[in-house]
Amino acid sequence: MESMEIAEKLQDHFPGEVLEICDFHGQVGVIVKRDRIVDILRWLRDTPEIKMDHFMDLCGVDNKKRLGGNLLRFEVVYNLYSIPLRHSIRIRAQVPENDACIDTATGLWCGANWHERECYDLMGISFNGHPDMRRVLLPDDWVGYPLRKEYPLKGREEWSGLEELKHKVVELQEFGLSDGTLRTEAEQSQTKGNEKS
Amino acid sequence: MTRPISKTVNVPVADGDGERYTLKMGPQHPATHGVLRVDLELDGETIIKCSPQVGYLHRGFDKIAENRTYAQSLILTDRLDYIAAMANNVGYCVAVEKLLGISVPLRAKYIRTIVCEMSRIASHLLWLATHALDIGAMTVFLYCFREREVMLDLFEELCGARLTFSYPRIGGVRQDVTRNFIDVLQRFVAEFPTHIGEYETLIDTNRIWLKRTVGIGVLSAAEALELGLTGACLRGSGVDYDIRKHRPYDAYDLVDFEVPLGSDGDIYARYRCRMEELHQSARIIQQCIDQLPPGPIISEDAPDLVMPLQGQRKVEAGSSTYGTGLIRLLEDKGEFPVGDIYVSTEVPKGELGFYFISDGSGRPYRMHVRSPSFIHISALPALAEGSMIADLIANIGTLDVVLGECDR
Amino acid sequence: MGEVKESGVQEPALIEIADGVKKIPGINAVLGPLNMLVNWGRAGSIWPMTFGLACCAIEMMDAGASTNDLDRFGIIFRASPRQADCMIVAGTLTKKMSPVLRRVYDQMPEPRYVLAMGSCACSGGVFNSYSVTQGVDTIVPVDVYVPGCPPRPAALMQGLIKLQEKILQEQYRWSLWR
Amino acid sequence: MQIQYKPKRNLLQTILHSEIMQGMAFTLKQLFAKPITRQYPQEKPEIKLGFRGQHALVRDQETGTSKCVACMRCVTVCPSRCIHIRFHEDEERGCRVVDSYDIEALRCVYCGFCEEVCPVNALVLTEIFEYAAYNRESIFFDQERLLANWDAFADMKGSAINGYINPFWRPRGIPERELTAAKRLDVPDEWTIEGQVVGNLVKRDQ
Repeated sequence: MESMEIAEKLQDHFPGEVLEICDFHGQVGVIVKRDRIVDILRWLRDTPEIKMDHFMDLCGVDNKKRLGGNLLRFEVVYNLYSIPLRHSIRIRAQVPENDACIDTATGLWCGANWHERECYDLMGISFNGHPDMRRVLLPDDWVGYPLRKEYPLKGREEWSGLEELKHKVVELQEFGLSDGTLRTEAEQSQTKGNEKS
Repeated sequence: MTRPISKTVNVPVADGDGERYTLKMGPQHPATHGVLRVDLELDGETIIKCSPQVGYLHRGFDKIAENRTYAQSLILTDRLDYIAAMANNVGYCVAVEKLLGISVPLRAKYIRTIVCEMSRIASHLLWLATHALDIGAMTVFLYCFREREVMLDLFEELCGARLTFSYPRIGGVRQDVTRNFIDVLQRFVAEFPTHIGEYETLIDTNRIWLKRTVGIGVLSAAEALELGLTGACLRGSGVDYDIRKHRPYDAYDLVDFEVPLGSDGDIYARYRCRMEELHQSARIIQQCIDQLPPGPIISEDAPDLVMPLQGQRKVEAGSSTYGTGLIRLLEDKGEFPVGDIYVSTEVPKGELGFYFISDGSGRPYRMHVRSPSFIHISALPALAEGSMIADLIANIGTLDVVLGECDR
Repeated sequence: MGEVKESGVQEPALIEIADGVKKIPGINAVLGPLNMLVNWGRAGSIWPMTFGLACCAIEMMDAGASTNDLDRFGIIFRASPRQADCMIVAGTLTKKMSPVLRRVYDQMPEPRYVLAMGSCACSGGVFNSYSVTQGVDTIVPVDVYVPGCPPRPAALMQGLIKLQEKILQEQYRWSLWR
Repeated sequence: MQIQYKPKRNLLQTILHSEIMQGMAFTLKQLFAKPITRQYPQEKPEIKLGFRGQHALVRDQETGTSKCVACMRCVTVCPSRCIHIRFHEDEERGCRVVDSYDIEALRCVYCGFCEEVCPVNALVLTEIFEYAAYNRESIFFDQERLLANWDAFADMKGSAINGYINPFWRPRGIPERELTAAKRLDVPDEWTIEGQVVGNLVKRDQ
């Protein structure tokens, strides 16, 4: 089935949920509200003539710099594919800034687990009902969500774990328990500043 | 179809107290293939709970790519899956070409297919070497690296680097193949099945190997699909999903090959799948060499490598302008499209997908990588829980994970 | 050159060769060959700790495999820090990994050497981002820098040969503390 | 395609350990094979043309200094942002003069983009790879170091340096009209569009 057809069926089935259908280079994205996202995904997975059984990808997007139209601050993008029927569709669920959360899809595909954790880790969108909502890539005590647009490339402040480590390293040097010399802060700052972004 | 994330394990309490303890394996551990940490809860030798901890190689890939042009981000993909960097490069280029609407010349498509399959051979050889080494067959390691070195030397001749190639370009490839390259590759492909036979002599029917792989780490087709596995891990369970067949890119629809499928879904089936893939790769390369057409290697409308600096769009020196074919200035290209696209390719590990959002500037607004290893590691609990701790190493090996790709 | 006292008799005395390190003149005749022996032993059996992190680890494996064979130099990879005396940091060191690196380094017995392999380990490389430590030398002292991204196995070997040269030139690094 | 398994071993094979014996026999055979180990410090590995190693600025035979015209392309394209150029405009001659040209080689990722975009073939990644050092400063290249690197490379190559063309200066298979004047060099026939290697089947059809 063509992706457009699926999108139209989806619109017929969930009339209040689908906000917009966009087509780009033959790939169809359906912008939906977040409230019934699990129902939508379940319908896509279980309807026999659609049968989206392969959960390809999930990622969070920060729409800060391209707001307007139907777009809210965040969006969660689901890419689904049907292995027996060979068609795909993209669902883009809109998530508002003041309440950045959405229902989890782990009940449908347990492979979505880490995708969602990554989205929480880097984008700060939490998933209701997720069994293990922790950071996955960054340390647990990291501050901030790096993939948000306001987060600078080099980070705002140093991670507390590294600060602690550097203190420890300096202490060890004072006791003479570590030979050789480390690069000092002044030398480090010399090589900084070549990143202009 | 839905199943809980962790299997329920009925562990007989062996010794009276049934005391459980936790073991944290890694991140600096030779058998975890990089910087993977696995927190294990054990009852004796049995794994009750296994939770992989990743992120020790998280380099901020997505964020860096947002600050670079499309052409510059190419070098980052080398460092995703560094064992098969060429396949990653090609995957990235295919995705950007789809986004920008660029068509690739036929010759470039064939060359890319050749290098993709070469990198599949290199990757599978490294996988076999380390997997066998982990399980205890040391000699296979030495023979695999012998053949892998031939591949790396060929890559060096082609593009001047052994591991991080940056060889494909958006809209083609960087440079043409040479006669010597084709000759050596032809010889290699001709004798490669013999070498595969040698590895099989060493381990295929070896009783230790069989004991440690047959019936270990079993996943049914439905389970593997629901966990989101791709590549040989999924095909070992019998699901016929190969992007080269489903959504052909480059020259894969012009060559003839078969997708090996297992049925048992255990480590041995995945091992056999990968070994068969080596045969198929050699076959694809042979066909590509035979069919290699003449013609240009980079598309006319390929984007520039350099974004023009403000106020110096054209620099004159003597009579020549510096607008060259490889380095077209952006003004010739016109606007970048606005939209989003998800393109995936079949890399040796599985499905590597790139999701781009373009907002019309020369840089990706958002780039997300769907890396197979990330998903495969998340499936480790399903494989390992309830099994013995010694099988954990085999289970990690069979997933063929690369942490650079997992953590990005 | 001992201190010349008023009586004019030159007495053997300790001379300072470095800050806080004194030695008896003439002892070189005994200690010199011993020093050379110790250095020779150390340089001939560098047992590196495999700290493979990313891409460079693959080239490091390649250096240890059949085509390049690091065993020829007496270099045998050890997986345990307690048995190693050189750490090859191969790959990108992230902030999450840094405490682990330091802990492993602290576990290694003296004398210990660090070889930073590749751009990422030397200075962070292209990954100038929020989560990457900009060079291992901010965490541990580095003896040899091997540039390249990743360096060829032969470049790593050259780095190790440089390290051997460095070890051979060391003076009296074999007291109780050193 | 379903994968094929080897037949299960029978009782005799189990008793005789035939599969292990086969493996042993193969390993024993390798004892008499030609060794493949490259004896590194004694024999240097064969470096292919165009290997991306140490950086150098090509020394111009006529002026004795670098060819760089400070077009800043390499600075712009460098993904790791490790090239730093300072220049000033020479009003009389109407061109740019390079004041300093620094490469922070420890940050470089050796992608070769800079060579490729250089319109005058001023910058090159040489085939030298052995330059490990004890400190960071010696792997920070300024203009003098870069020119000295070229001299070292020229010494290494001997007389071959005169006709030296790096494939990144003039990538194989790129039509000449797409290159700048300085990049239109004489190359072997198989590097040109006309001399391309084509497949056997295609050749037969022609």
